[in-house]
Amino acid sequence: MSLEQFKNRNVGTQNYRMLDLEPTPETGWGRFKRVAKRAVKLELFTGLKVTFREMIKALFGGEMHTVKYPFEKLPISPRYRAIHEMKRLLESGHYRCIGCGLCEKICISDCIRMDTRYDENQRKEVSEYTINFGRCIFCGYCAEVCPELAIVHGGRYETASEQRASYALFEDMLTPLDKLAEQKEYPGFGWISPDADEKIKKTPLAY
Amino acid sequence: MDGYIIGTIIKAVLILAIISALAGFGTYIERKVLAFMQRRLGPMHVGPYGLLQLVADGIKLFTKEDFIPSGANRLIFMIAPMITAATAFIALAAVPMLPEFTLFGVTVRPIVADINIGILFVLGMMAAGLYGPLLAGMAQDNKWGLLGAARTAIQFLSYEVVTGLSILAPIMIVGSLSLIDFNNYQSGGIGDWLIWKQPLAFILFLIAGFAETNRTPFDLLEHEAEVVSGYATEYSGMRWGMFFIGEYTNMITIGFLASLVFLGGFNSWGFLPGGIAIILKVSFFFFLMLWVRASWPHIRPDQLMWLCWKVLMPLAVINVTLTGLVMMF
Amino acid sequence: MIGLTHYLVLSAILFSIGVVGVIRRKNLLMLFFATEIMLNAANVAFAAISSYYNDLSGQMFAFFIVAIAASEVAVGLGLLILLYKKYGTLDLDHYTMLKG
Amino acid sequence: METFAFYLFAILITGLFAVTVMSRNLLYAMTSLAAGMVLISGLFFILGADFLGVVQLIVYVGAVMALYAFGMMFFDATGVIKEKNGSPFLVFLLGGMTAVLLVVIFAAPVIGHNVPSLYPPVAGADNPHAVGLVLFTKYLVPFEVAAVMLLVAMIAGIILAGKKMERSISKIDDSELETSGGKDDE
Repeated sequence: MSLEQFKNRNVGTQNYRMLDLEPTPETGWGRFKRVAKRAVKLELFTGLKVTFREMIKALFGGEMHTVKYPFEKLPISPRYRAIHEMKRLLESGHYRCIGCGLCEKICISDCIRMDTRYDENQRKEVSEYTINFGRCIFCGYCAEVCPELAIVHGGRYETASEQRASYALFEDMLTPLDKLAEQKEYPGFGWISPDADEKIKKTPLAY
Repeated sequence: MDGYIIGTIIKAVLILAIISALAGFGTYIERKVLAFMQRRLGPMHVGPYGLLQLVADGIKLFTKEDFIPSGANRLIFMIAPMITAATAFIALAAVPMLPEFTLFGVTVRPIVADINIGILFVLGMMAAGLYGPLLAGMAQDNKWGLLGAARTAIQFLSYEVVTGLSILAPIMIVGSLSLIDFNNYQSGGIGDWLIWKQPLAFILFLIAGFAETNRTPFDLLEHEAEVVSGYATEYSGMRWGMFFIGEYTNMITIGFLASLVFLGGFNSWGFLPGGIAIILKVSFFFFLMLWVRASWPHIRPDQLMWLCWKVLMPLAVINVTLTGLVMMF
Repeated sequence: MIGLTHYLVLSAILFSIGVVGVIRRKNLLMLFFATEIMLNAANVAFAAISSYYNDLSGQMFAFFIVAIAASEVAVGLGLLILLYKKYGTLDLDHYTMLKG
Repeated sequence: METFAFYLFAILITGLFAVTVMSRNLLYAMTSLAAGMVLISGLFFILGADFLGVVQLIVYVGAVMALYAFGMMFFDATGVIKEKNGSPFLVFLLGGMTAVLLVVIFAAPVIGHNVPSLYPPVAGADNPHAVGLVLFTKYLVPFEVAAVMLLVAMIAGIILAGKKMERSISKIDDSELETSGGKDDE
């Protein structure tokens, strides 16, 4: 399955088909008629036929749809909300987080903890930043609220590990310095939408 | 006398071993068939074609931590799975598996206890099997378990009536309760099969059999979407495995009953010898259960009761009455 | 060798267990259980006598006892459920409204 | 063999029923009673009353006790019963006296050695056949009466336990539920 199919969110343009279901009968006689009709048409066996046909096709036609997961992976949606990532500034390589604490404040499952201090230049510096992934529900509020696009949701969904503390530290989530060139901007939560320009209306100044 | 006892013990042990192995193998078959019907591959990576998956499952079940919830009734919680497994195997004792054969000069009758009320004994033992899920659900301190136990009680109690009534008409025709007599009655080829005389009873028995073995259109006891796992919510490891073995053994028993009563039993079938014929028939019923599981959705509890008491039971009573009238005149 | 007396003594012991239950317990459901024990004890005696005197009447009575037990549970359980809904308990000591 | 089976069954049944009577836990009582009933069907098999044994299995174990178990779910009965025992001494005195009396009566030489057999089993017929022959000839009227009694009991049970059965909770409008909230909780 290609990424385009994921990105197509225009509901209604897909090839959907309306089922011509008859209304549920209200009277007892109507119900009996429906039962009799279904019994005569052997509707139950249609289901059996379909599954048997699929089995024959799968066995002898090779129409298997299994994705052998650890060996091959499907692309995930760009808006997928998995383990968080902390982004860096592209120019200087410094992390974007300004320690405002909005993400800590808005977190509805109360799983973000951050601690800040002033460094020698009297700039705010993040001294400690952890996310408790045992509690995180991946709602995306932190990414949505972040003014600097510093915290986003990444696509790393394979999060089995020996310890709960894995992935949870600031350094683990931060883009490594040597991979700075590959840092992708996040088009999902918190990012301005592609049609943002059209959505902006001029503030009426003349009252 | 001593030889008889030793022979019986050997037969019992053999049946216990073979059927529990088959029950384990049944889980593999079920996964594979369901996978193919959903265009999947099923277990593939343990052994050739995933055949050793059941060994892996067995190792997992045996080594898994076996815990008992703190609020549960320990003793009842521990014996409930054994009831399920034990009643399932005891029910098999009165079922003739294969035709007589001679091995090392000894004629072997592959039935543990040939009692003259065989079919009623099998049904009665399967009726007693309802205590496994029932007690399991009531002993664990869990609401889902209690709901599962309540569903066990209503489902098994109701469908026992249909099983009994539907099998009554063939009993009237054959005039015996022994499964071997059933088999001998249909010894004259396909035309003699009881399914041609009792098609309605066959269908009713099959539906009730699905309900009694807790198979899919009627798998209300442990339906994940409604009651987490029903009576088996708190069970893990080998105790849960015993429930599983009991369920699959019951499936095999129902398959044997349906083949013996309606489909000509272990009489030789054309060029096929009887032993292979009955294995084919039982395999077909086993496959039918998986096939139905892959195809049909399951029903609501009120629909289950409606089906039992307002459709199947009147049909069964009418069937018995008609059979009696036809036999009288 | 087991004779008729063995079965009758067993039946008598079981019946006494049922009697102890009926006298001792205060819970209505337990009283029902004790009643079932007594009915079963009678069944054992009937079946044993039927077998040793070579007469099927005993088994017939046992069948009718089973039928009685079945109807007893149907009616009795309905009554118990009503009582429990009304008083919230099955303890006999609480049903004392007829006491002067 | 038969001796061994009889003593095994007898001891087990006595023990299980004693547990039923003595236990403070309804779940234990129910389980041991059901197990005892299964073993009693074993006694019937030893006695040659095959059909009675199977009826015991199907009706007593499969239906009656299961109904009790189903009823127990209404009573919140998995816990320990608290009940007051006035005078345990009196109970055991009365129970013990009954036991002694009954055992003495039954163990005394019965004056029944020359009682003629009223309905002997038909020669050559196995147990279900013989039972059927007697039941549907000599005991036909009691059989019909028992059938009517079961029907009456069934109707009584439905009427007693099945109040408000025609009211389907899933078909009530949500608005009605909201307005009448709390009224149904009696």
